[in-house]
Amino acid sequence: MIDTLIDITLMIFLAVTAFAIIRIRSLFVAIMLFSIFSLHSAGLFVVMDAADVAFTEAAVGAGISTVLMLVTMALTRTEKEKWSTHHAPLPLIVVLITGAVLVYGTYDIPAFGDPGSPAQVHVAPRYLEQSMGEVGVPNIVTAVLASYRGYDTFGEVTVIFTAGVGVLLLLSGRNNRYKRDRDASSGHLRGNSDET
Amino acid sequence: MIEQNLSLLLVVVPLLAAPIAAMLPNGRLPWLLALAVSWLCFILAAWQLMVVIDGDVIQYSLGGWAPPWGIEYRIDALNAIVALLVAAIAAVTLPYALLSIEQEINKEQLSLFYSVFLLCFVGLLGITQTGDIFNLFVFLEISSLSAYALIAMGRDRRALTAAFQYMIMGTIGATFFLIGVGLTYVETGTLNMLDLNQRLQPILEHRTVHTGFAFMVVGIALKLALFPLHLWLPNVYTYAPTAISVFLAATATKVAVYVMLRVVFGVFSNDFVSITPADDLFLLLGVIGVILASAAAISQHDVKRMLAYSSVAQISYMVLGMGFASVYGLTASIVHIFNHALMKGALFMAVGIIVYRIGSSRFKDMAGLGRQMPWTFAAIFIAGLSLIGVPGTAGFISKWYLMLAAIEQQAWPVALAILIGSLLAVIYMWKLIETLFFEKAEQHEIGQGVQQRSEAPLSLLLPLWLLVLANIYFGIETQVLLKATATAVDLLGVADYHE
Amino acid sequence: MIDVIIGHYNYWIVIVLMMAGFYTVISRGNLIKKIVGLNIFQTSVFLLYISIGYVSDGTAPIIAEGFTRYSNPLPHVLILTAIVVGVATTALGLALVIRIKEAYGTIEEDDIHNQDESL
Amino acid sequence: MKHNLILRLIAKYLFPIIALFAFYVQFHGDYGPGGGFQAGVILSVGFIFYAMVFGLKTVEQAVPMSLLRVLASMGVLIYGGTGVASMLMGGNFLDYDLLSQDPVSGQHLGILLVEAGVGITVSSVTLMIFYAFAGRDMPADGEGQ
Repeated sequence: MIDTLIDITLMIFLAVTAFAIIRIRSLFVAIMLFSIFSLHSAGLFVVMDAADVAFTEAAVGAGISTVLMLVTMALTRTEKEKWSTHHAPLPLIVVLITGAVLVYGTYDIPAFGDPGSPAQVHVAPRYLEQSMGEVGVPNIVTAVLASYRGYDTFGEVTVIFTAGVGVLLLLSGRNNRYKRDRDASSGHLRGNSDET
Repeated sequence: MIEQNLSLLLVVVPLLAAPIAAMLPNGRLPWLLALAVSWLCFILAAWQLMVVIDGDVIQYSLGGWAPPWGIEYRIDALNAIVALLVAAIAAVTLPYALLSIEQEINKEQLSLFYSVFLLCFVGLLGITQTGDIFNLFVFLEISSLSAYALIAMGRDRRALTAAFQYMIMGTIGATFFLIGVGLTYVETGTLNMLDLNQRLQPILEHRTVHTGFAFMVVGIALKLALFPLHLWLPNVYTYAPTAISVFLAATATKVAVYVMLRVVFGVFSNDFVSITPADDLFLLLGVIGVILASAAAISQHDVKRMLAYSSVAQISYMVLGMGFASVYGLTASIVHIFNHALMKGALFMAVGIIVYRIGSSRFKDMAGLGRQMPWTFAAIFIAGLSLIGVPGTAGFISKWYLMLAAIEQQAWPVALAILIGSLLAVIYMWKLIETLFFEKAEQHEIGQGVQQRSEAPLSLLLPLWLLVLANIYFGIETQVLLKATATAVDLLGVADYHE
Repeated sequence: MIDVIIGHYNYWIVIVLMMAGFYTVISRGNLIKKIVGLNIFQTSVFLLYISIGYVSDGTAPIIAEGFTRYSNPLPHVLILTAIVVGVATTALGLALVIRIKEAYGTIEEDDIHNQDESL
Repeated sequence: MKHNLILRLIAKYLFPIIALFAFYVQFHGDYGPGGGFQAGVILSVGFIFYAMVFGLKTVEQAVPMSLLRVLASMGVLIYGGTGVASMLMGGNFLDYDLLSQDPVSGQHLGILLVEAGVGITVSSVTLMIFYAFAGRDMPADGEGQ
């Protein structure tokens, strides 16, 4: 019962934060709210018995992502987002339809926390019952992550590596390579400022 | 040992080469490594296709864990065709890339660039090889992330906004796909595609399954630029570095079409398609896409952009084939995946050669250029014929099967749309031919920059002509491809069409 | 009725969160705000997965004496991977934002569009 | 922040503690929550914190970008190498059973190795990205004229 209460409270916090992010114009506040959102969802992961995920979400969402966003905000010297004057109805329609389809999709979904749902009785039981004998690691998440689905984790390391090399590729070029557009928007190109 | 691990080596060799490339000094060494790896992969992929062409299936359990507990690679003729295609295009793009990339990318970034290129290649191969739906997502993201970085390296600053737009739409697509995977997982408890297929059959009526299907399909549709979700594509193909345009145009969307085929017919099933409006929707969007995108291609002022819109139209043909959900239809889709890669690869390469020489891809800058660059011009002409679907070229084969599928189901509006699409293709290709050959060069238009109106170096022409000749070869010698396709369609479990 | 609500409220709120993030991505013109929205969207999808793996009266899937019922470890593993993919995308996206600012002097979609139109 | 004595003092003594915690998370991942990824993030956060207080240059001298590039690559290669090793021993890719006489100790060894690969790549890439972002000084609007 107490779990359910914490669960609902956190969920409501999350919803409030998410809507505040839509409304708020200050980028700094939006980023900090995202950090809070991430931390709250980490709390929710703990309530739902996903300790590893909570740990990671707190470190990544509330940590690394937030820092990167703040650095970018500082570098781009943008504090407020421009409020566009026209409010196109299309995004709202798309979102409402998508949401409606999702709600429709929950009709046949097994109840929250049901131990007899297909996800709980197929594939997963083997990890819970046999991994101690087969892998010998008490933290089953580690066993699945590094062994049963070790190849996914190899892909994950590759994703991180891709991001690192990609960011380096994007941000290591110091030369101004936009020669042809220079006249169109002089002053904003770093090549110009390098010369002065 | 190589044969036993064949399908895996195809992915792991370039994957291990990517970090090595990042550590190499700048210069031609990273390129040489990428080239060697791509040719090795080409050989491995060809070998793989030989093994499965008669209907055998290669099964490989990663980590030694039996599926569905572990991840498996499951290669049948369909995977093998697409993997061979990706490897082949990489193998011809890389020789071409040497000069064009040296012109477009800073010298001190070359080793990073080829490392990211290899990662993109790995991602695409990983998608085609895997038999696990979540593993597919992981490799999809490897290919996407590396593609965003590569596209942003274009010389025009609009390459940055194109990459950003693609990143937003691509990530939304991937997230939708993830939602779809989650919803099917909650109903089945498994992530293995074959296992999913079996466990989904009794619950095809479930609304959660329908929603999961919808989300997966929309997610993939964003990746394959299905009309009207194609908005990112024209900018990406126009502003990316030439070699990247060639590579992505010929592989990325084709791999996405493969994923669509695999998910719709391999994970769900033909039975599922027939009880949902999915097939009709594919036909509808395909017809609209063919006509509108072809029409849009005609009105472009930039050749790369025109080819990009043409790609949207050609992808719509593949979607049409899926919409028929028949043996002919799927044959057309798969054959067109292959053929379109050949023709679009050739066309983007040819335009890239022109850009290499005159530094622009706008129509007005290349007037009369065909006379000074006869080999490039001839290549555009032949690849253009293939794009239109003239008999004797590869493009004809896929159009032929698509027509057969339409006639078989007496879908006359679709047949008409295919004809109109070809007609529009004649118009926009003629526009290019006319500019290149019949218009006079306006001397005053030619300003500064790399102005050498003469034939390009051999290292650019050779890969181009390799693809052009492939267009002719696969237009005449159709046996191998059609045999592989027949096996693939058979394994997808689509029966002959019955009224 | 009450059973349906207790069995589904979690999913419904998660759907609301997802759509809030999705809306931020597609309706906002500021590029950093778009990335914030993308992160909200993805984090909510992670919540969906973890909800799927939750077993009532269970405990975290770390084998210990005295526990017999554990939550499903598989969604946890998938989401660990997805979180990493998410932060990788964010880093790359933000790097693009910095480059766009350098090239255009703005990170508002409308202004960028206007500048390219005037070329 | 460079002149704030308290911050400097805290940063100086906090760094080894953060590093120690990172190694704990790295190697205790078999028994409790954690593993290579979390450990890598924590370790890099230690460096980032240090860089924020003492300046990017100080950290860059100790851990230069070129070293990070090699480390990031090595992490992937360690992971892949573990897979290739099991392949050379006649098993499938990443089949740790064959890495040792006894399957379970083989699994332990394999997990240790791949988690080390993950940790190395994650910490170096995170730091690499931070360098790339923080080292990018941007001209103010209109400054270029």
